[in-house]
Amino acid sequence: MNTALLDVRNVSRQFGGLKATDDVSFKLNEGEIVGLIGSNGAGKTTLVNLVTGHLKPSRGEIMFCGQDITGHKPHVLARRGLMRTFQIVQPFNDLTALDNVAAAAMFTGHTRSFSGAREQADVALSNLGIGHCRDHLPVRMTLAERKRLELARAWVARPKLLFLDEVNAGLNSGEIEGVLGMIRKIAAEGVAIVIIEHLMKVVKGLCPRLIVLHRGQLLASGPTDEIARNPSVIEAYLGARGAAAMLGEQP
Amino acid sequence: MTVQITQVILNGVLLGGLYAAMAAGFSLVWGVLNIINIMQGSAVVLGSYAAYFAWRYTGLNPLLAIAVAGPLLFGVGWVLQRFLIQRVVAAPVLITLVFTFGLDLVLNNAMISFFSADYRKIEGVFPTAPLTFGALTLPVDRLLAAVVGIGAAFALHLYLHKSRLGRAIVAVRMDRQTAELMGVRVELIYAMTFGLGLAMAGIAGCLLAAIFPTSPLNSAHYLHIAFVACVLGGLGSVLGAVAGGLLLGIVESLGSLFVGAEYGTTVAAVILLLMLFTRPQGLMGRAGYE
Amino acid sequence: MNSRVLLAIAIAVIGAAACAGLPLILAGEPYLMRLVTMFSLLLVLAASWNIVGGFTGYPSFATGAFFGLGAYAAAILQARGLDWRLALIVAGIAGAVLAAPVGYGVLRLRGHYFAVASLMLGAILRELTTGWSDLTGGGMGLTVAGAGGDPERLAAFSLRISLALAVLTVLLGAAIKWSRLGFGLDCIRMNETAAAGIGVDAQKLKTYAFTLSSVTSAIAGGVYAGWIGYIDPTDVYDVMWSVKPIVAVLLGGVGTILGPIIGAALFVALEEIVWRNVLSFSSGGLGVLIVLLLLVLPAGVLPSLVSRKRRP
Amino acid sequence: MQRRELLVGMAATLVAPAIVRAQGAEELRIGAPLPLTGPLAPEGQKQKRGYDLWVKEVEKSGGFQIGDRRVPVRIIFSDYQSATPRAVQACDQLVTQQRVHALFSPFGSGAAKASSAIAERYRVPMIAPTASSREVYDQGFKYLFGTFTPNETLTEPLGDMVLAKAPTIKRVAIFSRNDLLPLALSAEMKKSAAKRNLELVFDEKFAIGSLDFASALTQMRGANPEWVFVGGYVNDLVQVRTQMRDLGLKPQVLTMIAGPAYEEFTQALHAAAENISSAAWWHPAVRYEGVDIFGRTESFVQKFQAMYSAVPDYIEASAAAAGAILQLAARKAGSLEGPALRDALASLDVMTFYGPISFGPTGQVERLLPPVFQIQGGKPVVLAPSSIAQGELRLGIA
Repeated sequence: MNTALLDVRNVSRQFGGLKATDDVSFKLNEGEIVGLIGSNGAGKTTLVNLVTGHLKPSRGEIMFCGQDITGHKPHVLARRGLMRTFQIVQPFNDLTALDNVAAAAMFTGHTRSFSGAREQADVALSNLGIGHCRDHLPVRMTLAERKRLELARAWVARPKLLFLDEVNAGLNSGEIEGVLGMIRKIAAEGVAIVIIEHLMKVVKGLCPRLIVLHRGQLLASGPTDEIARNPSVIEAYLGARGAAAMLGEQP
Repeated sequence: MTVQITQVILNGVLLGGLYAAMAAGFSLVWGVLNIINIMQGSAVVLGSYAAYFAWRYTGLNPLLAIAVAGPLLFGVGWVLQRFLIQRVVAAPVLITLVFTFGLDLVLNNAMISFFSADYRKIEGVFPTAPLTFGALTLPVDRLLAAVVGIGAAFALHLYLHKSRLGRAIVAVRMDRQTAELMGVRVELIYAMTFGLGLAMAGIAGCLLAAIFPTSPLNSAHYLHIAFVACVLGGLGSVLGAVAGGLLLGIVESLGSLFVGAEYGTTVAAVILLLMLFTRPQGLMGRAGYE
Repeated sequence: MNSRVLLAIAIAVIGAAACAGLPLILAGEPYLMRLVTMFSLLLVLAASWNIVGGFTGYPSFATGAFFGLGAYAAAILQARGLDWRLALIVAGIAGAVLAAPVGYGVLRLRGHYFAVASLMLGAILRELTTGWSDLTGGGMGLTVAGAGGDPERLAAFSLRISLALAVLTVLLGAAIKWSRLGFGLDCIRMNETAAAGIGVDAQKLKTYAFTLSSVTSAIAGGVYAGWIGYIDPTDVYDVMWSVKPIVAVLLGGVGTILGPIIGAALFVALEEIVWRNVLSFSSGGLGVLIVLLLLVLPAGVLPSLVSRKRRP
Repeated sequence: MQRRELLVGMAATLVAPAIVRAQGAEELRIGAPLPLTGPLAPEGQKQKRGYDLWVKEVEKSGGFQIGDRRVPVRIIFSDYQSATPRAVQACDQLVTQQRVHALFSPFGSGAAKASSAIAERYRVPMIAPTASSREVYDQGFKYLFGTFTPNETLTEPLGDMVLAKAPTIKRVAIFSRNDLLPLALSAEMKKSAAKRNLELVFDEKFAIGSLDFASALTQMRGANPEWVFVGGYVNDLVQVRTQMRDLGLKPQVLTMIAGPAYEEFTQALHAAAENISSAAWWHPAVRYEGVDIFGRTESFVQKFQAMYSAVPDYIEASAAAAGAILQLAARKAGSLEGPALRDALASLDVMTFYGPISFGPTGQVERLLPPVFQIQGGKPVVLAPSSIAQGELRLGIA
């Protein structure tokens, strides 16, 4: 009896007449790193919102650690170890970096005291390489630092499953390398991670498995190499011209 | 009983026509500038005074006084927006609300100082005998005012969708940043919009002056009506405001028949709250405006 | 942490001293006594509003609704022979009983929609109070026996109790701001989506804040009813009871502990000046004051002074 | 920089208007808190017109006669913004800081009642020109005097008159604004109707600020009343009357209080105002020979018209009467001291342009008979009391 960490079953979500997510099913195991890819508007962020409770599915169900969490509120899921970062960073602007992270430690239920929360936050900041920003307000930090701040906020909550929504968007290649290093470090602690990206290049080295969305539907799911060679994926995902470029890029 | 209910619904429709005119400008300003204009009620009263004095000194029919009150209020709105409101337009809701509340205090008390709070009534303009259809009666003045009110709201709607400037206003409402990138001068659009909003208030004021006694003390009630009609109909949509106004008129009339005359407005307010809970985008609005 | 404890102790000590001393010092100055009572009640409302409007960032215009509710609850109970202390407590409970469910519903709305809904609450309560005339006296108003007996004792008593309530409300604000609840409200104010993402139960915390703020507002209404001795719906549900506390907090500094104190004092003083010097335009004068305040000092006096000091 | 200047400026203004204390030459100071802004502003302005006219007359006559001296009079106004607590605060401020010798109470029964405690505490006589409810005067206060008789004195004579003229009338409808005075009058009307075995077929209230009465009136029409009583203010009553006409609602008797007392009412309604009956505490058509500064009622009306180009109504007259009465009491007392003035007021028994004035044990005026009148030929005609009656009640409305 092997229950998956996350089991998404036939989930759909409509906005008016538009099906943003259409009958999507997939499973995740503990400690797995998976890439969730698809072009803009493929429904990646909607799917994340559905799983993390920011949106309610119109149909279908979602199981987490063997329990039905369909329609549960985001704060409940966060406390149960289902965390996410946002595509556009969402720091608390009037709190220092330390308190940004301390809030996560406190409200995900790992401590009730301020001093305890700040201690944990301190460790998290150092761990993610932004200990020097401890007393800075988010506005004084670079985008890369703020991305790491979001990671720290997620990490301090000791999640079982972490969704990273376009965590590399807007960063240069050096910064991306740094963040990817952090992600590996977090994954090494046994946290299952879903990386949402539209650049397949970024996730290829990191994720053994990919899930591809196209127009709200699950197009393919499987080992990265296989997916990368799947012509329908390449065509749907990159268009005919991109497909050629992609295939040409193969080593 | 059916005759009575039909009569009551008719009354509601006539009242609703006036409400529609009051709410249309309010809704436009809310939608485009993202400002709740607490001053709207007083602006309506200012329009009523324009109509009253025009009638008093030149005998002008209050329905024609629209030609005076509309431009006058447009000017007032344009200047207010350009020189005062523009400075807080990007501030949080709380600030803009309290700000227009302060402006309302000034305008309302200025009117009390200049015109006194006594009720003034235009009379002798419309025939007093109502139109009758069997057992149903339609007062001529209310009928005309309601028709002109809804007509003015439709004219505003057409202006917004057919004219260049109107379309620029709609563009700013939809997406300010993009409109800015496309070369729309947002500050000017704001001033235009606020001017149009107050002009609609002025027109509504003329219609009200044709029927009701005018006094600055009415302003709070007018504002309340604009609120409810606007939220019922959906924010930022002129046609929504018309629908909301008509609905509010009918609800108030039926409410005072079935629940009691003193609860007519309470029924409307409760419906508003329920509406906010269940469908905050209103009857005709789209989700996402906030 | 230490400076916070010191500040709280200072507020409590100064407040207690004022409660004990002011009624004696001002015994020969009934007018000043009245002004200080007015200031205290405004401070209660301002500090209460600050919990929702300042800490949580929800632009509530419902202060007047709960003020009126408390005034009527206390007045009706006192007229039925209940002791004034019990009447005030029940007024507070009435505030909570209404605020909790209403808050739970209304606080799902944001921005303008929340503001409008909270504004409507007062209008609805006013109409219901007016309509339910068997209980409330309707438009005829209600006379309140009050607690103090003769006017002088009533004045001293009202001053003492409103001051005490003000001190308690300010301390309540401080306690919330420096607690887990306040930390959560901070997160909600800055970014509600992100707050939910890190486990903050926004709906619950907001409802707590709204309810606590309504309890103190309602008790203030009860104190007011006993002090003035006569209430009617247009008077106690006046939208001014919602707006004045907001202006006071804006004047002093939104979301701060001392802001409501400074703001309420300045507001009462400014209002008094306008009222004395401008006869028939005094409400308009208040409007001018509001407009100027928002144009010149949008952040409030306290933050403006602090930021001045910080700058080189 | 700008900010600092503003702050300094604010601080300076705070200190500047130091408390004004009594000083210098002797004068009679009267405190008059008025609702000059806010919902009661129209009434506040009316009260002020009455006071201003009186002060002007006193100034013309060279001041107050106190014993063998002539003393100038000054009214200190204060706007209480239609808010009762402000009214109380204003009274307190006027007494303790402006050291007024007497107070004219704020508008209406509620505010008068709340502020009368101030007068009582400081032993400053207070004359209430616009408070009629008995509860205002039942507090056992010694320093409060009122120029309005209790509310039932308006409805009782109406009841007598209507039944004398039309004994067949049985069905009564009452429609009232949900507001202090209209409600109180409706309550009295209900009692007067019950006393005469009339059937109450419709009894509704309308919300303050209502713009449309058609629904309620449609219902009223269904109840087929013979006598309709409407309580409200001018703006409500004009609207109710217009919509009654639109809906073809034609009772034999239509009574409206307190609108027809105002000129605006007949101006706004023209023919539709015809035969509407009403009652008020005073009316310009009454005729009294007063010993006060205004003398005859006609002379008061003339002076008022000369100053304001308008006919005075009962609020304006009552406000002016409050001044005239205070003046008579001061002459009698020969002093400006509160207790002396109070005793003189309590024992006053004189005729004024406003009517006979003597205050009962509670301080409310006695013996004044409020006139009943009806709009006939576009003008109000007094029907009662019989001593000053100018015509008879007519039935039916247009």
